[in-house]
Amino acid sequence: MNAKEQVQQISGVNPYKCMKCGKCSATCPAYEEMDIKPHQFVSYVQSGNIEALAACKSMWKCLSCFACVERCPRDVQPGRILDAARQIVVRQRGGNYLTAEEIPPLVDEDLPQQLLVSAYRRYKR
Amino acid sequence: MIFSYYPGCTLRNKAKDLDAYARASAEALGFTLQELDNWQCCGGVYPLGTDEIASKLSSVRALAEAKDKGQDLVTLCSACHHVLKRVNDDMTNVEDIRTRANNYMKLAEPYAGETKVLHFLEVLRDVVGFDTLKEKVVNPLTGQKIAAYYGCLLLRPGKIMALDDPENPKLLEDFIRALGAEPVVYPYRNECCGGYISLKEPDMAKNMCNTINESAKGFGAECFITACPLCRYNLNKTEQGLPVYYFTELLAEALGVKEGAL
Amino acid sequence: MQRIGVFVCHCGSNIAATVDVKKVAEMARLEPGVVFADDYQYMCSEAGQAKIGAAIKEYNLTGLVVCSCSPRMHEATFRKCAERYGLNPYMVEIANIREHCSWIHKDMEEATQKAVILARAAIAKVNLNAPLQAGESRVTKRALVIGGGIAGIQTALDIADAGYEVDIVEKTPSIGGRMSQLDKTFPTLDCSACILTPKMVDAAGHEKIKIYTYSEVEKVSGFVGDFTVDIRKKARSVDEAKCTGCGVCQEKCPSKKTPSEFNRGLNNRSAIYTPFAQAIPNVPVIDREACIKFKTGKCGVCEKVCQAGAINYAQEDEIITEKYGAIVVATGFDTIKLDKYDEYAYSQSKDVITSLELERIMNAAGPTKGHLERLSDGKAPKEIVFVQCVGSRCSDERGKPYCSKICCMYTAKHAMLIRDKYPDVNVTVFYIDVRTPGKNFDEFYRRAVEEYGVNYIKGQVGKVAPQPDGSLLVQGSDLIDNKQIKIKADMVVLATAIEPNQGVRNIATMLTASIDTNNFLTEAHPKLRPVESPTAGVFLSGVCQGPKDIPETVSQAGAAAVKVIGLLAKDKLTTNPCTAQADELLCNGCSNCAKVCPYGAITYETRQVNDHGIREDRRIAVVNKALCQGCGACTVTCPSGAMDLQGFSNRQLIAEVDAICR
Amino acid sequence: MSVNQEFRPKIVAFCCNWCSYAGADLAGSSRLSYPADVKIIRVPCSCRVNPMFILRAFEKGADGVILCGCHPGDCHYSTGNYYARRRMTLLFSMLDFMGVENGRTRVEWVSAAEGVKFSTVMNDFVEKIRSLGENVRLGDLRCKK
Repeated sequence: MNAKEQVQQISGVNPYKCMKCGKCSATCPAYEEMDIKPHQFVSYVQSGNIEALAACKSMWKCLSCFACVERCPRDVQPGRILDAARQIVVRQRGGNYLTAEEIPPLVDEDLPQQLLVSAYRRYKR
Repeated sequence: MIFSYYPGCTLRNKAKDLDAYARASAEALGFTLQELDNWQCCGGVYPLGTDEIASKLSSVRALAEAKDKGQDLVTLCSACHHVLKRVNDDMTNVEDIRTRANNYMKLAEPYAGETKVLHFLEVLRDVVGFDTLKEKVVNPLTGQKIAAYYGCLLLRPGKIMALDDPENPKLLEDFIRALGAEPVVYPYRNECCGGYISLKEPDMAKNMCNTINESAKGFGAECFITACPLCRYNLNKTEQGLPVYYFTELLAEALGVKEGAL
Repeated sequence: MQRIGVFVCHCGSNIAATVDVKKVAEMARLEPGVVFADDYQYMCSEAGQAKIGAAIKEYNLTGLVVCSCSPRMHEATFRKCAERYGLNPYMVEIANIREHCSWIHKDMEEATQKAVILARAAIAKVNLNAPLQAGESRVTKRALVIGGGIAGIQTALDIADAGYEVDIVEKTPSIGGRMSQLDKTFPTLDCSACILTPKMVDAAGHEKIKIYTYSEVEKVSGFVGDFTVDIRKKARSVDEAKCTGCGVCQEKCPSKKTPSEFNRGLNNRSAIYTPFAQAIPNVPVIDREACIKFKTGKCGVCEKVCQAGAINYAQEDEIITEKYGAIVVATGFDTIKLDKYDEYAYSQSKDVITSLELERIMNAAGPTKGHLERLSDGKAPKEIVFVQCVGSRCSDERGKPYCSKICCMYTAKHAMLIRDKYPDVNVTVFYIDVRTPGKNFDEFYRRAVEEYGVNYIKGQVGKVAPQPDGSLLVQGSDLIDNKQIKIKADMVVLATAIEPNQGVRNIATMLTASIDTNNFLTEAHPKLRPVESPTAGVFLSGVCQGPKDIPETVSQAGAAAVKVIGLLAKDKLTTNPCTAQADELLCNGCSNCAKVCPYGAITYETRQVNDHGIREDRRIAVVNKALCQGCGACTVTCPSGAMDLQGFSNRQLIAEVDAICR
Repeated sequence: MSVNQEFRPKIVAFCCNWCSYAGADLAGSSRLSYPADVKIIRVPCSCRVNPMFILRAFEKGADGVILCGCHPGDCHYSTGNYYARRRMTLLFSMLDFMGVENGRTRVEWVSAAEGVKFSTVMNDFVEKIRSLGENVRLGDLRCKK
């Protein structure tokens, strides 16, 4: 299985359903922080440019808020594509975006456990 | 009436009040939250990958236990609710996930989505009823202008969560009205607070919470209510932001059971 | 024993590229009854038909099998051909080796094998065919048009001008339809009312046209040439003959709180009302849900002020039964509900409106008297954002999968008109694609951009957020600049998807006309028979068949009229001879068949039969050939096997089954 | 999976002239493929299909029989498909009792506009029959080669 098929399989998304309307990018609250924009996730998969997708910063900026998933008129779910790319990265050795040593200084008194759990799930294998 | 109850990790620690007020209010309203015997953390986020099974198993365990008891499963935290409802949807509708999860679990009887997952707010709306709730209020919060903050996880994806209209929800507003206060409707009530991003990108989350705060203030709100400890944490980081309460705290207060709940 | 000729068509390369046509002919030759088999490039061509004719003569053929495209395409062609060369037309069977074979299979061997089997089944059937004679039925020379919008009006006028009687049934109190709600029309910016009103007046004054407004079709029976239709004329509570249309009743009516349907709920109307000033007929109706007299028994103001004494509270619904030879569906469209698209804040802000609502706002007779203003505070907007494809081109269940076709053009029109009349207003259009195929359409859109300075941005809007100061923050993407942009607008206009009118499904069911998953009526052939329904005698006009603009609607309306005229011009129609027939020796008169017949075509009579030398009187089923439509329900219900369907007999179908399973 | 890919079932599809046959035509003109194992017999209405035809097909060695008609309420003859539905419900349960699995028989509603559905239904049905394998019940041994 090549990387493109792998992304399609993990995400369960058919990128060819996209009609390139850009509603995902219009709706994304993390848009400004992203280097590759939500509507581009789809075209990167279409063209098989998974390497670039797997190297993007966007995957660490996505909030998993599902705004793009909810509002997409074609049910393409760009958020799922990005998550699949993230999976490919964190499943590789050394692909983690968060290490245990990094955490203590980031924690404050009020920090809910839920935050650590979620961040671990998203950033780490 | 007894419901199975899944508190989740945060409600056992930093958000003990969210939990305690809910239980006290439930008793006052005539139903009981019975904590599951063996629950484990849901993982905080729903694993989107279609090939991820292991990370869904803790949810399946909870769902199956509720099924054995023949009870609906109630949650309070938006994240737990989101994960449990989506995993339950997978177990109902996605054959591949159902088969593989059941192969791992080796339950006496395979689980196929039989349990009904309810948010505490759904119980208030659909089981108790907001009219009944209104009657049971002893300290109406008259005059308070409250902004409901839904966040993203409670409502989306609308098709699966099926809690309310994901773009123009009414559930918390009706709840606020039932407590005698005035709901403030503002457009960012269903936009993300930043979620877990605040760990490594605190500025991003601050920006988002600023927008939410400004919008709610602009429409005249005096405070926020929310169901999610993480939303509350993030919103609280806003400088000169509105105070943020768990919805259960105001509920307990209105029902007159706040004292001694903690 | 039949003498069958088999003709295998190449259809150019459509069939021959995937099916070995020579092999099919060769294999067919081995089948019982076949005395001749050949292939040819285009069997339906004149040369192909001549080939068939020559073979009929030379080989003395008694039956034909044509292996070609779908019988729905050319069965009639080959039947006529057979008849021309002296063969009964019903001795022809088609093996569909194109749509059902060559077009869907890729492997030549597999496709050829299947074509051979399909040919074999058709040969087996023809072996059992018997010559049939088509009967005749009469044609009622009157047409019914359902829907009184521009489509219905145009169809009715064209039919009436050819000299035939036409009735229009319109659900609302006036004819005029959607077009009467429009302000200007693209691409010439004609005033909609100016070009529609004369047609409405023509229709009303035409001696051959009868208009039933505030009426609905309730029941349809019969078939092509001879439909019987029940029309429910809803109680108007106003006597049409007496009313002078002075309008005093509407002025004096104390109940004025009902949202005006005509103005899309942007303002209110009285309980007794005509939808708009140029309504035809200019006779009001009383909305009984809103009327104080009907709700409480007190009031009666309209009756008191009516000089003509036209008010009649006791009026009741009336059922009119009429016969028609042809029926035209022209039920039109509505915009979809936007409750599932609240990211655009339609239900949260009065200043987020649909394009059809904007038409009413721009119209001099509309709720704002034609002044462009915000409905929330009456202020003049300075920044307007248009959002395209709201609910169109959506593959999720929120919207419609099709392109609504008219939005690109009307948005260009709106943008241009606003910039023309209010040059200080900024207009931005968010679009996914601008689709302007049509005469002078793209030029029109370009004028909006080049001459009127309308700002077109490629990208969709993600959220409209109402702000505390009453403005609307529009968050969209600009795909060309790769930016997320935010525009503080005063008004947002949504190009809302259109859908067939409510109730069209019900009408389609009554007419047994087929309808697609989006509730558009299906045409008999998407290219060659676009204005006919597959149900004989039922025709389609306007948006009920698919999204279209006014010029297209008018063209289609004319085309539907021509088809109706062609039908009504005939004195007799040939009927389908494939009707049911009872074998009097097997029939035991049990009456089961009559119970399932949807046409009441079966009756019973006592007849003397000769059963192997024993003469006796028996009760026997008799099928009325003029009424029977040949569905075959009776044949299966018959316990003794006496009832059979000509052209699709038990033996023929079993022979086909056997040939396929062999 | 133990599906025998070599096995090519014999499948008879009865299609009503007004909806399903036209749907099959649309599948064809849209080039939506389905296996060649399916052979269509045109009938005026689904109610024309006598249970005898289906028994006959199985007797002659068919591995699956599918009946397609207009959607309920959309029958060209108003009510024909309702009769078909009732008759087939009865027949299929009887066939099941006789050992012809329910998967081998099916009723589907396909309109003239549903080329995609026709193709999907046929692909799905053929796959089902392939997984069930050859039909051994009801077959008349004399019909076997």
